[in-house]
Formats: sequence, structure tokens, C-alpha cells
Amino acid sequence: MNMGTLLDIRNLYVYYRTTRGYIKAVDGVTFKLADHEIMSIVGESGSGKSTLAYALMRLHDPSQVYIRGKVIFNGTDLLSLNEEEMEKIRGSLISIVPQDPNTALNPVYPVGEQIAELFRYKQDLSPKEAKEISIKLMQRVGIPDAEKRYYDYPHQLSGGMKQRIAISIAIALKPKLIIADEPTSALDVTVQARILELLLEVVKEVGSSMLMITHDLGVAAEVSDKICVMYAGKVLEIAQKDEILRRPLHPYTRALLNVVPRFHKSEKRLFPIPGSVPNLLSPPPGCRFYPRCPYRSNTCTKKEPRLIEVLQDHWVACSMWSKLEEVDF
Amino acid sequence: MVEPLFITDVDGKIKPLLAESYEVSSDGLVYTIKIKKGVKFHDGTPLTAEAVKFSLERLLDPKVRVPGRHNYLVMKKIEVVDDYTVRIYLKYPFAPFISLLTGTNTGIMSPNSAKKLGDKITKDLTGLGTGPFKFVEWVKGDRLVLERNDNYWGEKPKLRKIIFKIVPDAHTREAMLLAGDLDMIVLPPAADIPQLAKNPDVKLWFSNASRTMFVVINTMYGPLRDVRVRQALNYAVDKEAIVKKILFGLGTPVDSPLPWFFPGYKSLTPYKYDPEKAKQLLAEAGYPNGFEVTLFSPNGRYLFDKEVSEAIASYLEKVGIKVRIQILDWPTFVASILQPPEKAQFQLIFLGWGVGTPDSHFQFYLRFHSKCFTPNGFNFHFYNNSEVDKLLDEAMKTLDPEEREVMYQRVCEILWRDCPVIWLYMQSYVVATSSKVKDIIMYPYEMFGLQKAYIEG
Amino acid sequence: MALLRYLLKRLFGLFLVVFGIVTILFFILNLTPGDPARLLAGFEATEEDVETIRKALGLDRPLHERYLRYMLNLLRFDLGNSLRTGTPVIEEVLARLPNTILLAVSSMSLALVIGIPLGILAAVKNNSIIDYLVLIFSIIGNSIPIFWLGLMFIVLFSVKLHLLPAGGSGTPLHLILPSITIAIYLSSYIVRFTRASILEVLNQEFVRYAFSKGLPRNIVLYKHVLRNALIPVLTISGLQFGALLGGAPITETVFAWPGIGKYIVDSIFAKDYPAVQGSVFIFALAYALVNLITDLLYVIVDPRVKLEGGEESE
Amino acid sequence: MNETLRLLLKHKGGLIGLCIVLGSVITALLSNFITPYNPYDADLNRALQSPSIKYPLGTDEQGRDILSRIIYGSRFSLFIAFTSVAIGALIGIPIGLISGYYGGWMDYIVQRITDILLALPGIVLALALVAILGPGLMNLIIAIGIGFIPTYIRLTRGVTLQVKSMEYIVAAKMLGLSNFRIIFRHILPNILPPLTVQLTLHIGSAILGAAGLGFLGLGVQPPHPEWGAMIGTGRSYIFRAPHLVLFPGLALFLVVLGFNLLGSALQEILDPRLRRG
Repeated sequence: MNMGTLLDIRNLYVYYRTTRGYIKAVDGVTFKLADHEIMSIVGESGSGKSTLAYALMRLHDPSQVYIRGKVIFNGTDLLSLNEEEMEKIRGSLISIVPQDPNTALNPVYPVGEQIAELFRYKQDLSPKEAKEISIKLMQRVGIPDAEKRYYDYPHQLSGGMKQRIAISIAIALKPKLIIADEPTSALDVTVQARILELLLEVVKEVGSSMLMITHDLGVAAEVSDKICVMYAGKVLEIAQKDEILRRPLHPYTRALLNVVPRFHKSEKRLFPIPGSVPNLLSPPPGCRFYPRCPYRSNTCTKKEPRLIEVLQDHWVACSMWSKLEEVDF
Repeated sequence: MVEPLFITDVDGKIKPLLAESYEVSSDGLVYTIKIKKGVKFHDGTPLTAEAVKFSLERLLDPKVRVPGRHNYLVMKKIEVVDDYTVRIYLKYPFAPFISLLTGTNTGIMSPNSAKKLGDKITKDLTGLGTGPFKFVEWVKGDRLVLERNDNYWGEKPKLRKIIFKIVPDAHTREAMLLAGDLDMIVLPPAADIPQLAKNPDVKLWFSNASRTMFVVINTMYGPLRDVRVRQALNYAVDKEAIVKKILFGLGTPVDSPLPWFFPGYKSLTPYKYDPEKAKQLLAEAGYPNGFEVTLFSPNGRYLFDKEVSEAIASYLEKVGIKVRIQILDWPTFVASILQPPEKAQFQLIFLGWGVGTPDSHFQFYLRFHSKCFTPNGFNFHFYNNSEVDKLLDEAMKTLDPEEREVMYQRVCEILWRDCPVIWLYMQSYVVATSSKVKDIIMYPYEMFGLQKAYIEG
Repeated sequence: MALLRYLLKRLFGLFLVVFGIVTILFFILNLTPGDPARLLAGFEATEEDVETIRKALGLDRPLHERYLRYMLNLLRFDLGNSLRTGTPVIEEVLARLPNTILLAVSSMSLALVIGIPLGILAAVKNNSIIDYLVLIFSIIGNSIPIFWLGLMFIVLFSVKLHLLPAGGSGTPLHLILPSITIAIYLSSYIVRFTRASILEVLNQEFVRYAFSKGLPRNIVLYKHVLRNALIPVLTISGLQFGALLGGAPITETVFAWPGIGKYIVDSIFAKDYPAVQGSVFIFALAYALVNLITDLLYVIVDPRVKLEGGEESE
Repeated sequence: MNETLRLLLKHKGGLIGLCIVLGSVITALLSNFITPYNPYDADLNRALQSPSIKYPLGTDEQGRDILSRIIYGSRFSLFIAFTSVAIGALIGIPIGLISGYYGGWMDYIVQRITDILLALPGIVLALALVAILGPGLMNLIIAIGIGFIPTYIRLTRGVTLQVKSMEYIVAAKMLGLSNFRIIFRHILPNILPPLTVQLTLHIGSAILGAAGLGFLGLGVQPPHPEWGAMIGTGRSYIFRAPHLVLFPGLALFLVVLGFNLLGSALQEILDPRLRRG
């Protein structure tokens, strides 16, 4: 099937206005996402991945945030739309699976109603029809005796159950793009696997693309076709999953992989990355990873490496990439 | 509604009402009173001597709460001579006795209805009286409704029905009158009298005498013992300005201790406002730079009482007397002035004295006789003047009106010179009605009669 | 079962509070100078008359004995008789209670009608001119001395324009000025409280999530946000309504509105102990009941609240 | 502390509030120098004059100059407000601190008493107290001050409970610091920000409370010019000389507005969540 481009982000900048200056959360990001493609955006907290996600949906308060660049989605630049047009797209063409279902659902409304309201307000269905579809959706995402659960309040359900509700909301209008903002990080480990499985199942069934935002390379490896590594507001490397896992070209990606314990490799020791994420108020010149990069050289401080396609569909932003010895992972 | 045996008419004279006539025994101990014939109570039973005996004896019954009961204790025995004559025996000769029988609480009630009502009498007065209007309904704190008594023995009243509404706030009363909710109101807000006077559809009625206002002087307190100081106080206060500027003209400065229609009234030279003379008198008495006094005043009891007290204080300050004002609510005020001499914390009290029973005895005896120091009387001044005591005791006994007149005149002269009080003014009693209301009788003692009144058109 | 247990617990608390108030007031008032017996006997009465009345009223008994007798009568809702009018206090208070309730209801509903929309407007249009103006209104609202505001209304509407009565009760016209006066004061609190509450809810995660579902803006605002924001507003209004049941003593005095507030003020001035104690007792009862009802309403409006009486939100 | 000051000066409302408050305090302190006439000098011949050049705010029923009385009156209103709030705070805060810190049955009793006192409408409590103590300045202050105690107990207790559970207090306990030191060295400083807000707002309501009692005639005794009493007396001339009521009311409103503006500005500055932009 032809893999047309669903989402094309070019030089996206997202700065937060504060009394002490601008925080450059997303500092020039470019990447594409094809139809039905699942791409993970991996990065430590504070790398700007969530900011990116919410910027796509234009959910930032304009008075607090400065956004520039292009976000071509399904042929139209989302940043140029006015609020009404954006409102139509949200929920129907793009939807989000929230990070923490406990705070995402409205505590004073039954969960079923929070699903049904999508159909009532976005598709003008009658309350009865909306309720029926919502109950079918709840059953689809594996919620036992959905008719009764329809009227439960969020505080009466477990974290996992609430995330299933959130997923059913995300897929309700069969959107083209689902953004999953660390969907499992707020859940306990036993539930995480099943929720991921469910998410993949429904995304494939609905045929939408997915942007999986996570800080856990394991999740990314398991879920996505393509992986994009972000650090301090910049994209450092993008490539197909197998390609990037087998041959990480950027020192940061390599360091990330060293941190992940491998079952089939009997590593004795894991190598934590020294130092910490730079201050985004006044980021260091040149490559942002420079202070923590074991392979750094003086060129890295002068010129800011641009993201270039060094191998077939394998992009990296590091001037020293070719010098890294082949490492087979 | 309920009529007494005698009544003080508009001219101040005592005239028979339910009584026909009366004779007094030579020793002044026995009063024989003839009752009008053919008078019926509202419950239809005839007015008889028996009813008079019943009503007067009630006044002596300790279980019944009677304001000013001690005056009536002078009656020893009441005897029914025949259906229309009753004889009253007194314990001692008491010249003003007849004036006692003009008080509203000496009203004659029908024994038959009184027995039927029992102690409901404090709420329901059906059939009790003989007056021009009959009792219909009384809702405490809200309204009292009266109806015309068609078989009234006297001139038939023109008004069919009277509804008294209880509206405590003067401004609200005034607003209701102007809005037409009421035809008549008592005591409109004094500040608005000039405006009301100019208002075409409002008519103002003034009584030519009522409550006299004065400042009690505690004559046992240091500097106030000296008559010159007390006179200085009288010169220091500008009564005309207070009446004109604070009471808006609703009063007349007094020229004698007695209202004009009392026996023994004699117009005396008033203490003109003369601060220099006051200072001079103070210096003579040895207080060139004044002294400190405390003035007690009620709040809301008399017309602009607080404001007048403040004005008096500032007048006294102008002649060097420093005044500490204590404005007290009524119960505290009453409690703190009824103190024996040694416990009195006041030197001056702003006080008023109503007309009540129209006989000079009641104006002077309890207030100036040395036997009546508070708390067992109303001699707040702790005034002790043997000549006045002698005159008052004498006047109480002598029956001959001329002789009493001379005695009370003498008392007036002594009091006026001795100044146990700062003489001020007589508050006018004002009633405001819509211009359509006619023929209201304004008695000279804060009361009005509606028996002749009517509403035009 | 939980409801019953909860009610019993609250009723006991209520009894304790009311008992406390009446006791404090009993001792406060009975220590005041001024002698009710003399007041009742009247100005010219003799000492014996005063004595007979003092005995009749039992004012000559020692204080603690009077206290016990008063408490026993209280259980039978016998609040004794007013010294001024002699009628049972319970009758006088109940005759005036409807007026106070009427005034409380009308001023509270007016305050809510003014306060809540303004509060929402200010919160939604945060940092705009409107937000600023609304804040100015609310600060002015609770800086104006109520009794002075009442007088100014009287000057304007009764004296100058002769539109509205200067005071008293009877027709609905009489109700207008007093309720507007109180409503302005109350709404200034409600506006600020609603605004703060909405601002707080707007910061919460589920609002952003609701927007991410692409729901129309005013659905998110008036359905999701408002429902959450109005819960604390309910509590505040409940408390204020309870306080209003004491009648706004000063406002009622200014407008001569025959409510409990004016009755309490007049009784205190006339040293009419039974009247003061009786009316405060009834008020305390009403105040506690209103609090209880507000808490119960709380359970209905906010599903997270259990009946242990404590708000147990996640 | 100067950080808050810097923000306060930038905060529009706060600045106005601060100016009004400072203005009124200075007027009160210098009142007997800046009054055009002697506020007590009465002369009935010039009573009830409406505002004129000679008497910019007119004269009252005794012929005294209203402007001078208002200026002099600020002394009473502010003095009453500051002292009564001080009484409320100085008694309420320690009780709140101790009761919140130690808890147990003592806390339960204190709580019940505060419930009772808060249930009584403030005005009735004040009225009853003034009825016992009699009218006058000091009694008025005590009556209003007592009214504030429960509010401060509850406020301090609330904050103490919050602060008590924080780690550094637990740490301080472990270091073996005496409870007394913990309360007054650690907990108290934390309570100051919310308290300063409450103090400023309460001064506003104390002025209103004092004026309310003055209006009913229970406050400062004549001839002293307390604003509430002036409005109370002026009330009977409302139809004929409304200016007697108008100007003292405006002064009252202005000063209370000042404190409220200052209080709400401080509230915004000290509570970031409400901060605007």
C-alpha cells in the first residue's frame, strides 16, 4: 500500500514565555510520519517530546507559548488554522491517549458519558445512539459488563480500566493520527504490557498512524516501526526500528541503548550517562549533547550539527557519526 | 374607647365626662360622685355605680400592673350609694384627687365583659368601654382596629372605623403617609417638618403644651451646690437656638416650671442666653476656669435627645465647664439614674416630664420634695428646701383652689430662682395627616381625640 | 446505614454548638447592668411593684438556678416571654423568621445571579479588561459599608425619586432595596470565589484533555469546568446563607425590615434577655441546619465525597 | 520581603491600595494639624449647612465642620481597627499554633469553641459584649477584637497542620529541637505570608465592624467624630441634609477599599496560582 505522508513537520519551534526569558522546549524539529506508520519519539524527560505532541494539537495557551514552523497534516498546515477549524480536527482526525488517566477524566461525570459526548457533540448522534456505541467501544477495549460500568465515576475504576476508557475515547471517531503521550508510565508494571497490546491492536484496526511518546526504549522497540530520538528540544536521530537498534549512529542513542538491560546479552554492568540535560533557557552552542558526549570534539561546540540522511532512511545530527566504530547490537 | 369619670379639656380645665357632678366633704376626706344616666357599655350593659366601684378597686389590686399606682393608694374605701352615686373615702385630704380621675388608667370598664375576658384582657378589650369607638381587634406589634359605637351617649362620631398601624420608624411612617397608605401619623421626623408644612396635601396639627424638657442638676455635687453656679448653667445654654436649629421649631422655651394651664402657673423672667453673665457668676462662685461634670442622656426616647445633649455640652464647654457625655439605651439610663445620692455617678441628666395628671401636685411633689430622693421618688436633684417642702405638703391638703394657686405660685418662684434644673423647653406634640382629614382635637398633654374627626370627600 | 450514622454524628455536633452558644449568651446577657424588672414596672413604679415583678419573673433566683430552668424550658422550645411585650419569644421569633428567610433567599439568589456569571466571565476572559473590571467591582463590593449603601439607596430611590418605600415591609416593593444592598455585598465574595475556583479547575489536566477531544469550547467550559468549579462555591454560599439567617441586623435596622436581625438589635437595646437568647437560639439552630443541608448537598453534587463527613477526594 | 514589595509596586491594584492606606495612616497621625477647623467647635447658627467654599463638606447638626471631623475621625477608625485585629491575632494565633501542633483532646475542645463562636453572627457577639461593657472606645475594641479570635485560631491551625506534616518539621523534631523552638522558629515564619494577607483584609472588615456598631450608637461616645457614629446621627437628617451621611460613608469606603486592594494584591503575589500573567 502506498505509504503517503500523513504528517510533515518542518522546522517547528516551540518556546515557553517566562518572566526570565524563553524556554526553548522544541528548537527546530523536522520529521515525517506516513499513513498507518507507528513512530516512537524517545527522550529523557524535559527533552520536549510532550511539548511537541501538544503543540501539534495546538493545545498550548497562545499567551504563554510562541510557536513557529510548519505542521502539514493531511495536506493542511495546522498552525495556520483558526480555533474553530482546529476544533473540528481534534478528536476526529487527531486524538491523544493521556499520560495519567486518573487526572485526565473529569471526576464528576460518569466515564461512559465522557465517551458518549464525543458522538453527541461531534457527530450529533442522539443520546441513546451515543450510549450504545460507547458501550460497544467499552466492550471492544475489554471493560467487563460495560452497561453497568457506563455509569461508574472515574474514582470507582482502577488506573488500567481508566486508561482503557481513554483509549476508547481516542479511537471513537476513527482518527487518522493517535498521539500516545507515555500511555503506560502512570500504570503499574503488570498492567502496562496488556494496555500496550490493546493500543497496538486498536490502532491497527482503526488504521491510523501513531506517535508513541515514551522515555522507555523497550516500549519503543516493541511498538513502533520507526524511532526518533529527541534531546533538549532537538531531534538527534531517526530511523527504522531494527536499523537504529542494530546500528545507532548518534552517541546519545548508543548511550541510551547501553542503559537498557539486554536478556540475550550477558552484560554485567550498565553505563549511566554522566551529567544532566542542559538548561533550555540558554542552551549551550553547537551540539546540545556535547557536554555529555564521550566522542565529542571541538567541532561539535562550534557548529550545530544538522539532521541529515546519512544512510537510506537513517537520519542523524552528529558530525562525528562516521567515526563511531561499527558496533553490532 | 374606655372613658374616665372626668377629662381635662383643650382649655386645660377639668370637666365631668362619665360623671355628672361631685361634692367634697368639708374635711376633704369623702367624695360623692354622681354618674351620668342612660350611658351603655359596648356590651350593652348599663353604666352603674357598681361598674365605677369595680374599675377603681382594680387600681388597688396589687396583682394588676398599674403605672403610677402609688397615687391611687390615697383611696381607702369605695362605696355604692345607689345605682348612680358612688362615695370614695380617702385616707388623708388630697386636693388633686379629682384630677387623678381624669387619667386613662382610671377608665370605667364593664364588670360583665371584664369577668368574661378574665386574664385575656391584656389582649382583648371587647365590650369593655363606653367610648365613641368600640374594640374590634388587636394584633400586638402590628395593628389595633376600632369601630364606631353607634349608640354612643354623646355626640355620634363621624368616622366609621379606625385602624392604628404600629410603625416604629419615623421615616417609614412619613413615607407611608406621603404614599397614601396612611391618613394620619404621629410624630413625623422632626427634620422634615418644614418640608411637610409646605406640602399641600399634608396638614400638621400642633398641641400647645406637652412634655417639658430640662437638665437635672445634682445639687449635692461640689460646685453645683452653689445657686450661682446653677444659674450660670441656665445662662450658658441658648434655648432659642436649640429649639430653632435642632428641634426645627418643634418646641417653646419655658417661662415657668409649670405648663400654662396648671394651677399656680405664673410667667417668670426667662434666663436669656448670656455666656458672659454665666462666666461672671462662675467666677463669683469661685470657679473661674470651670469644672468637670458628667451628663447622662437617653437615646431615641425624647425628640433629638442625643443631639440636644451634645449641644448643651458644647454650650457649657464654651463657658469653661468640661462635660463628659454618656449616651445610654433606655433601660441602662433608667437603672443608672434611679440611684441614692451616695451612689449617683451623674451630675447632669437630660430628662423630660410629661403632663400626666393635670395638677401641679404631680409636677412638683415627687420631683422636688426632700422626702422623695431617688430611688423612692424622682427627686434626682436631691433638692432640699424646707420652704418648698412645707408649701407642697400644705397645698396637697388645702381644698380651696385659690389658696392652692397662691402656694404653687410661690413654689414656682422659688424653684425658678433656685434652679435645681437647667430650664429648657416644652416639646411640641405633632400629628401629620392628609389634608382631607378634618376636626382632630389636640389635647395639651400629648393626646388627640378623633370623636369629632372626619375625612372629607 | 451510613447516612443515619452520619446524621446522628452531625446532629450531636449541632446540639453541642447550639448548647454552647446559648450558654455563653445566657451568662453574657445576665451580667449586663440595667434591671429588666424596673424596665417592665415602668418609670413611675414604686420599689414594691418592681420587687413583685422581679419575683414573678424569677429574676431574684440565683443565676445557676435560672440557667438550669432556662435550659429545661429550652428542650420544650419554651423560650420564655419577652420582657417588652410579654408575648412568648417563640411566637415573636417565628412571626419574624419568614421575613428574614424571605430577605435571605431573595438577596442570596440575587447575589448568585450576579456573582456566578461575573465570576465565570472574569475567569474565562482572564487577564483581559473584563477580568480587571469584575475584580474592581468585587473589591468595591465588599469595601462598601452595607448600612451606608442602604442609606444611599434610600436617599436616591425614596427621597429623590419616590420610587421605592424607605423601609418597612408589606409589599414586594419593600423587598427590593434591602435585598439589592445585601446582594451587592454577597456577590462581591461570590464573584471572587467563583473566579478563583474556575481558574484553579482550568489548570487541571482533564480540561486540557477535554479540549484535546475537540469538544466545542463552551461545552468544555459550561459542562466540564463549571460543574467542578461550582462545588466549592456551593459551600461558600451555604455558609453565607446560614449567616444571613441571623438576619443582617444592621441592614434590617436601616430598612426597618421586621426580621430576626432587627429583633435581636432592638432586644439588646431594650435589655430583653429572653428575646435575645430565644432569637439567637433559633438562629443557631437554623444556621447549623443549613450547614448540615449544604454538606448533604455536597454529597449529591460531588460523587467523590463519601458520607464520613469528610471530603475524601483522590 | 523586598521581592514582594517589588511585585506589589508593579501590581496596579496593590499600588493604589498602598497609597490609600499610607495616605489614611498619615492623615490619622497628623490629623490634629491638618484639620481646617476644630472638629469639636460647635455653633448652632451654622448647623446643617450644605457644602460651601467655607465648609467644603458642609456642617453637621451641631454646626461643626464635617471635613475636619472626617479627618479627625480617621484616627478613631484606624486605631480601633488596628488594635482589635491585633487583639484577635495576638490571642488567636498562639492558640491556633499550639492547638494545631499538639492536637489531641485540647485541639478538639478549641475547635468546638471556635465553631460556636463562628456560628454566632459577629455583630450579635459584638453587640452583646458592648451591651455588657457599655459603649465607649476601649469596649468597642475588645468587642470587635474578640470577634476575630476564632478566625485567627482556625486560620493558624489550618496552616500549622499543613506545615507540620512537611519533612523539614519532622526532621527538626528528629534533631531533638524543643517543640517551642519548632513552633516559633519553623512553623510561625511559614504562616506569615497567608497571615499578612488575612491581617490586611481583616483591618478592612474591622473598620466596617466598628462603624457598624458606631452606626447603632454603641461605638465611640459623642462628641468624638467616629465615622460610623456620624452616619448613625446623620441618618435622622437623611431627607433634609443627606451630606451628613454621604461624606463619612465615602471616607469609610475609601479607606476600607485601600486595605482590601492591598490585601488582595498581597494575596495574588503570595499565592502564585492566582497570579495573572
